Amino acid sequence: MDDLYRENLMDHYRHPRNHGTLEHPDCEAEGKNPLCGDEVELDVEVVDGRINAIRFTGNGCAVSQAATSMLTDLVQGLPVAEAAALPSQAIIDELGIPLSAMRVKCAVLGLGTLKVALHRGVGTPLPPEWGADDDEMVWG
Amino acid sequence: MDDLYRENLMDHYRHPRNHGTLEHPDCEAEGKNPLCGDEVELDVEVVDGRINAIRFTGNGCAVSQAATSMLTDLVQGLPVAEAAALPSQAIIDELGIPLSAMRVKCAVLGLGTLKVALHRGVGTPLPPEWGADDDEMVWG
Amino acid sequence: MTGATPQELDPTRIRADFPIFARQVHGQDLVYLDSASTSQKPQAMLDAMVGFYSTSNANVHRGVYTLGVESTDAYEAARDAVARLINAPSRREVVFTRNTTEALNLVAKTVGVERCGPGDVIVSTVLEHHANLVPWQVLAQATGATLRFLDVDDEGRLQLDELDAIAREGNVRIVAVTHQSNTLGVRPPVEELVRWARAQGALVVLDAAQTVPNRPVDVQALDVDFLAFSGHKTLAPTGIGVLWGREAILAETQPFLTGGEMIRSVALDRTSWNTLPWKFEAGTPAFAEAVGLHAAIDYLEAVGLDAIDAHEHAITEYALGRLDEVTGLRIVGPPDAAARGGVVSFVLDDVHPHDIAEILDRHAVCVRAGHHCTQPLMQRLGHAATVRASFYLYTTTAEIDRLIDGLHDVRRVMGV
Amino acid sequence: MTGATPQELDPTRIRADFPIFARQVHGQDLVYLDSASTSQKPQAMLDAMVGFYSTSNANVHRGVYTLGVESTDAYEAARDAVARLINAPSRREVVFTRNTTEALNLVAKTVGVERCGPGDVIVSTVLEHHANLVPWQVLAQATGATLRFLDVDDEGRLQLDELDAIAREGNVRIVAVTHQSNTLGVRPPVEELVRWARAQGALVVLDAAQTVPNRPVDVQALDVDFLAFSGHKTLAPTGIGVLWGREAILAETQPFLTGGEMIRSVALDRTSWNTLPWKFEAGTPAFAEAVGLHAAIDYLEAVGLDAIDAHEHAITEYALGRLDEVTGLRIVGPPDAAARGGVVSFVLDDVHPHDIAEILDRHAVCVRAGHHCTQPLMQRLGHAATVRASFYLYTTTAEIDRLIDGLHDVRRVMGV
Ligand SMILES: Cc1ncc(COP(=O)(O)O)c(C=O)c1O
Ligand SMILES: Cc1ncc(COP(=O)(O)O)c(C=O)c1O
Repeated sequence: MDDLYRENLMDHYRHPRNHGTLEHPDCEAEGKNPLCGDEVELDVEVVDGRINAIRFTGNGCAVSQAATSMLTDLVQGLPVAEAAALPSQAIIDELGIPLSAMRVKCAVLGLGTLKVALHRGVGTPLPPEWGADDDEMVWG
Repeated sequence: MDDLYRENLMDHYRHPRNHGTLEHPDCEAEGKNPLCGDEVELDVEVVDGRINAIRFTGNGCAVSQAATSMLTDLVQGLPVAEAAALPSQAIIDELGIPLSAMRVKCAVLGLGTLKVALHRGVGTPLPPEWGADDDEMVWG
Repeated sequence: MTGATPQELDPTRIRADFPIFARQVHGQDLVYLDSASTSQKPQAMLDAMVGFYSTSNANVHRGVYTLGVESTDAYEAARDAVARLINAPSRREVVFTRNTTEALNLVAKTVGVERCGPGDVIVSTVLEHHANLVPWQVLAQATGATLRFLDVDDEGRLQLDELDAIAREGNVRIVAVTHQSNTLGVRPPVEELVRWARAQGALVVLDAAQTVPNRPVDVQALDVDFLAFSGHKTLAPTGIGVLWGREAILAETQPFLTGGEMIRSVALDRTSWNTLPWKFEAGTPAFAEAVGLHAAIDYLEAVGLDAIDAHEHAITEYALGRLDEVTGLRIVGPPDAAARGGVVSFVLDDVHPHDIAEILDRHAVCVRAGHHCTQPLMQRLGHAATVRASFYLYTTTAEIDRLIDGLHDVRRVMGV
Repeated sequence: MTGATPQELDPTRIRADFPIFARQVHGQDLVYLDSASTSQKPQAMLDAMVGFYSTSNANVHRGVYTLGVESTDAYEAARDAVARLINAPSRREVVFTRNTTEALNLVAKTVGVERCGPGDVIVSTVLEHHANLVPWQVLAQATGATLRFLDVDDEGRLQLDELDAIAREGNVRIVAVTHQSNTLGVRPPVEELVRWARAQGALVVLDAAQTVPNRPVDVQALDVDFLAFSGHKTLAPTGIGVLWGREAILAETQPFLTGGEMIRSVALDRTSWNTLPWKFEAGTPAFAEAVGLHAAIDYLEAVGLDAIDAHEHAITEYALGRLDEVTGLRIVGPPDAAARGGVVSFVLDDVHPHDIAEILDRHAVCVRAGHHCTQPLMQRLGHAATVRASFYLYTTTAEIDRLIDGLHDVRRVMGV
């Protein structure tokens, strides 16, 4: 049991960091995994090319919500280019639990949403594997 | 080997009875099994409700041709109603060799063709399993 | 089929026939509660398939030689077994497909396309698995027919009060309905729908993927026109399914896929079709899977489909009772065991179904979490996802107990 | 794939891996010369499938639980193995179907319907198996496109001299050709055809049912757009086949069958599709058969496809030499082993092929007799039927000798 839902993960799930919305976000996006119903919404404020503030709301499994919470901690203050280039593995490492292919989709939902938000808001590149042509995104 | 191509069968195959055509047949039909290419053509002359003369030509495997030859012997002089009602088993018995489902089709090609010929020429009933709506018949 | 009083089945003895139950997951005995998704396989079925491959394997309908004859006989005997199982009037009405999905697509893309057009109405329900929903959407779009869905109440019971209004919208051509919801286990009132469809002159397509595996299904008593099911849910291999359809309809319908086996004769400019059922089976069929399906049917019939039905009913009643003990757990679908098969969907406070399923897996308990390929139903009931436990002839009360223990642990881990 | 010099394979050792060769027919050891129709199965493949069913069986792409993850991984690993086998640029281009026939129908009924219309031309050849012929007839009829067939010479060699005339008839959209004739063993000049098709802007559909089993096939080197083959001819189970197609084309093509697995999201009025390759895989796939196919590919690669090709070439040469000894026997197709695979068709005086096959069966020799699902080719060559012997990695010269002995007995029995 212990390696599945570690304290750190459960802590982020129960007490999500940076939860909420921003009044005037520079970047925003929704991510949704219709297969399991996980959802996140991200607002990002960019100042001097860096992520000045980031907020999220969402609902879904512990993995998706905790991962998004950890992500917001991780990218706070980062240059947007660096945040947009963050690899999935960074989040998976952060979660620190074994994940099946199916759960990886939950884990990276927030990251994908961030990449889409930055792409739309400040034009960072969006690698094709994150390519979303509508609001109904499926990562993977 | 012996039970497969008995002497009787090979004799009918090599020396088919009633081979040829009739000048003025009352009934005629072609039968063809496109799967293996067996073909027979039957001409029948009916006098007083009986099969007065019957001739066939054809080509194909020994089973199909010998069976047709045997059939012509069998129905010679028979009332048409009786010939039209002849069961497949009569031919299979006549051949006297074990037949797989696939070879049964070869064995009864001539019989089916006779049923179609009599049906067309003198209106005997054609059971649905022999139903042929064009000249390209498949028995079975 | 068994006689009047179904012999009670002993799931513990049955389990011994299924090699997978020797499997351990995370050091514990496997608890498999996902049979609505796919069934496990008895050794006898595996042996039949391997035995076939090891002694008689040859392509069917082609070889004059002994192996080819044996393999054709084995394949066609499987068709006879299916015809018997569902009481089909004729073996010519039994078409082998890959699965239920292909069977339903076959109907939509042949009979459906031939019979539907603008002004026509296709009726389905919000209960349906995507397999009995999306093909009708595509058909409606392709032909200009109208597609209407019957609604359910909040517990998933099908509502028939819109039928009259639907009948006024046009010529009802096709009514496509499930025999049992794979998500909720509810069984819609098929007889009433069939009566109504008959009055409209409509064809009835019954998705029996969830019922052929576990109770006697009789196409003549049901009086439907098409019925589909999957081998893999009936103890049989993947890769084989069945479409049963009325001979009179299939006979006058153009083929679906074309190629070898389904032809009578081919010329460069003209091709004629084989007779039923082969007209609808293009190319080398899944003949070894048919042998497996035959062995699976033999197994089911030896146990008795009435007995399986009774067992599932008893297990479901037990499960509903025990699930009731779990604080915060809500059954999705009808709360009673009466109108349902061996499928129970539930949610637990606001713990996400994926978390529940993942934590249960650590207890070696296999359940499904998600929309179960019924997104419109989930939307109608207001759930993004549920947890689903489903039962079969090998399910024991001890497994249900393991599920309940697991659910208590879910509550502990998730702190609810 | 093996390196530069193919290791010679030892068919006698290989036979030990195939349980069916323990089989006796009419009291004699089995001589199986019908691998072009379907292949026999190695124990390792059967073990892989049974092992899967006995330990990891669960539906794919759905379960959060361990079994579901294992089964999804196994299914998707099979896709990777196929992609490697045919050197596909991406696993997203590998679609599992039931067989070659379904794969070719899928192309005709999606890409074909979308791209063909009046004024367009579809090109095929008289060499084709019905599976690569009838779907194009149906497509031409449905779309108003013109269907043209390239002719062969009297030995079955494809003639390209009409290509210019065909190009003047309209926009050539699709060129559908076999990689090797299943009846004659001839290999048409695919490279030349591909070059011509490229110049026309046409798509090339390659029927590789007869070549993927027995030699290295590289979709990138071939530069075709679609390629189809069947598992059952490649040591794998029935019920599974492969369509490979260029991602750029598949991505912009509407799906074929619809239902579960192939959707992204479903609402009552609107459905969106999954990404490649799943968009083209509706319903529960033949996942256990995929596991079998993976094991079969492993087996083929361990032996080496170059070695298999070399072995088939040697056996074919030996067979052609020995068949030459039989009085009255005529090879149908090219008389030399150079331009062909391990398939030999022949006729014997005027003994009907069915009689030959049936008498050979009494010697436990399995050969096919008939039109081999190539009726237009048979008609073109002036034969109602031929006898066909076909070879594979387990074929020995001793088996060829048994064939020849059998043929002498045919002559005796039939008195020719
Ligand atoms: C060249 C060729 N194409 C297509 C097919 C059809 O394959 P299947 O029956 O597995 O669909 C075959 C096999 O019979 C073949 O040899
Ligand atoms: C009610 C119902 N219909 C259709 C299907 C689709 O079956 P398959 O995936 O075998 O085609 C399923 C199974 O998932 C089902 O439960």
